Amino acid sequence: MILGIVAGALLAGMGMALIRALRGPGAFERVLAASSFNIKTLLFITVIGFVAGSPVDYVDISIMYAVISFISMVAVLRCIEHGGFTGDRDKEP
Amino acid sequence: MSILEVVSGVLMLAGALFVLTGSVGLLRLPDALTQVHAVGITDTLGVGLIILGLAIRAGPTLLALKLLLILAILVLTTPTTSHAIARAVSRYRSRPWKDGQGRAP
Amino acid sequence: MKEFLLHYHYWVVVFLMMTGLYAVVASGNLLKKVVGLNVFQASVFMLYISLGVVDGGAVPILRPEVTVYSNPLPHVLILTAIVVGVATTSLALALVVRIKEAYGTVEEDDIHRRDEAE
Amino acid sequence: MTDLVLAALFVMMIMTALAAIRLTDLFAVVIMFSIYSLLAASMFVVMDAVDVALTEAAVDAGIATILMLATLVLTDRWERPSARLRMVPLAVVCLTGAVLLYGTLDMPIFGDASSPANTHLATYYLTESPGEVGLPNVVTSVLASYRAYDTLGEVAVIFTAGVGVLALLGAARSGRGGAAPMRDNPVPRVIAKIMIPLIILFALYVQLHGDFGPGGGFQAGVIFAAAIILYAIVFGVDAAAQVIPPAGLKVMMTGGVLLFAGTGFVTMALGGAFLDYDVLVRDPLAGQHLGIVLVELGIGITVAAVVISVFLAFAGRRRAR
Repeated sequence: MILGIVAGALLAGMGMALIRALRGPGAFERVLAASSFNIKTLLFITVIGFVAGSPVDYVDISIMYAVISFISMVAVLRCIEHGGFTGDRDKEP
Repeated sequence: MSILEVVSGVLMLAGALFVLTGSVGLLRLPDALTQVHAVGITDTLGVGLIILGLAIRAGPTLLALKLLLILAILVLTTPTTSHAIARAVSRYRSRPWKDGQGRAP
Repeated sequence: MKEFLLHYHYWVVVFLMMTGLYAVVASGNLLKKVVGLNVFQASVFMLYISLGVVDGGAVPILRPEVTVYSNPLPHVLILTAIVVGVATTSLALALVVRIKEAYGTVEEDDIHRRDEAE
Repeated sequence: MTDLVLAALFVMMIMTALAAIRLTDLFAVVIMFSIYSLLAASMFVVMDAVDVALTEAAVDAGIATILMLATLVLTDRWERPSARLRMVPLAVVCLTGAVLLYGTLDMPIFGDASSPANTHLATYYLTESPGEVGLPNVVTSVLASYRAYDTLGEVAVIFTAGVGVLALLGAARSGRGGAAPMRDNPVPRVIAKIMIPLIILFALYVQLHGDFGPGGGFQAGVIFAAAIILYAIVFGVDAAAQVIPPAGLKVMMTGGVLLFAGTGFVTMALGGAFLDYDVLVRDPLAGQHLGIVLVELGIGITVAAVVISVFLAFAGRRRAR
């Protein structure tokens, strides 16, 4: 029961972060939304594992998500810096 | 219902509430710098509470240890990401949002 | 009608596939074509995995107290396909980088125009 | 419950996919693709495919996204809206979709245990593999033992793709001044120093625990490569090339494939069939286990080396003017 409520809340959080990522408007908003989305997805997987009854198999995936989400976010930020993806089109001259 | 179950349930529900609050903030606040305020803090706290709740539910097993490992990784990485994003915004975006500029699209 | 509704996940998968296909066919940007291919690919993976689901089945890791498992065969096929997919994607991306260096653009129309001009 | 979760994930996937083809900011498109892969991975989790979810999350949401970002840095961020008529592609896509939808009408319903896909071989693997291979994770048994020949082909494809990328972009050479380190941002540097050993440890765990839980050589190789990629991003490509020299990567790339194939030749020399591990040790089950560990090690080494060298090849390149 409680697991169901928590899973639902996380799913709603995923949805809200996704909507923010879709709307943008700028690159930074999308990056922030994606990072938040990753964390909520990871938690959602863990909770789903408990609901499914064999959480041990699912927890490894969650560790993986945490690691990969960190690495891809560092890569995204490096890319913003290195590639100069700082402005947005409407603000460019 | 044992005391541990109640504690784990309360922790998880509180965590879910924090995550929801942060998500609403992410959705409603106008720009990345303000959204970091909502998401950076509540995500770490909500994640911590939910994982603690799950770990109590799992009992003293290897599973609880793995959950605490996830918690340790997230406590290290989530604030780092938020900080790096906020720093990048403050460095590269010349005009932060000011009061009265209207709401998020 | 009920029979129809039980097939809805196929419709979603087909829709996602066609979204990817549209990006491949209609977009002029080579990088976007690669993204489209990957979207297409992921939806095909989903089709396979959905075929292996068994109602009430567990993860195919044998445990004494469980009797019903999902089908492991699609998992194996798709697991290797994902890794091979990223290998081919990296090859495509390397080609995109080389095209950018040779032509100065990754837009298909411009590349054709330059080819015809020469 | 499962149906509701699946429906919610499906809706999110459709939104993400549509956004990915609609946006003209390719940077946003790549971020959308990363989210799309994570959603697909969640979908695999809900559909009981934990091994696949592990791979999808590591490979598509991690490595493919990073490679696309690297390509983006070397090309342009904005897609030019093309002036072409879009009606023809739309018609083609609609027609193909209609044909596919017609085809799905004969497909088994979701979760049907008696569908043809779930009856013949699947039941054999699930009931016979404990006696023949003796590992709890059936996916690993099928991947590395029953279908090992197929997997050898896949590893060869990955190797070939790695060689292809190196031929196109050139192996990364140190001292050529690739992407510089993140000098001005101390926090990620410190955290990366803590995280990298943890990630490598986790990669080893996934590699060796793949017999009993989700994991195996493919996933472990990608995670190991991700740790090195993190090092390269934070401390610079040149520093990463010093940690793992490109010549060593080439040896690893070939060594993994050779270890896989060599295991097969050893089993042949011992009188068995190619990649039939029963003959490796006196006890067939122990032989199977030894063979699977060796083969998974070969997969892991090749995948890690290919992914690292592909990333270094991309990151060592400069933007064309």
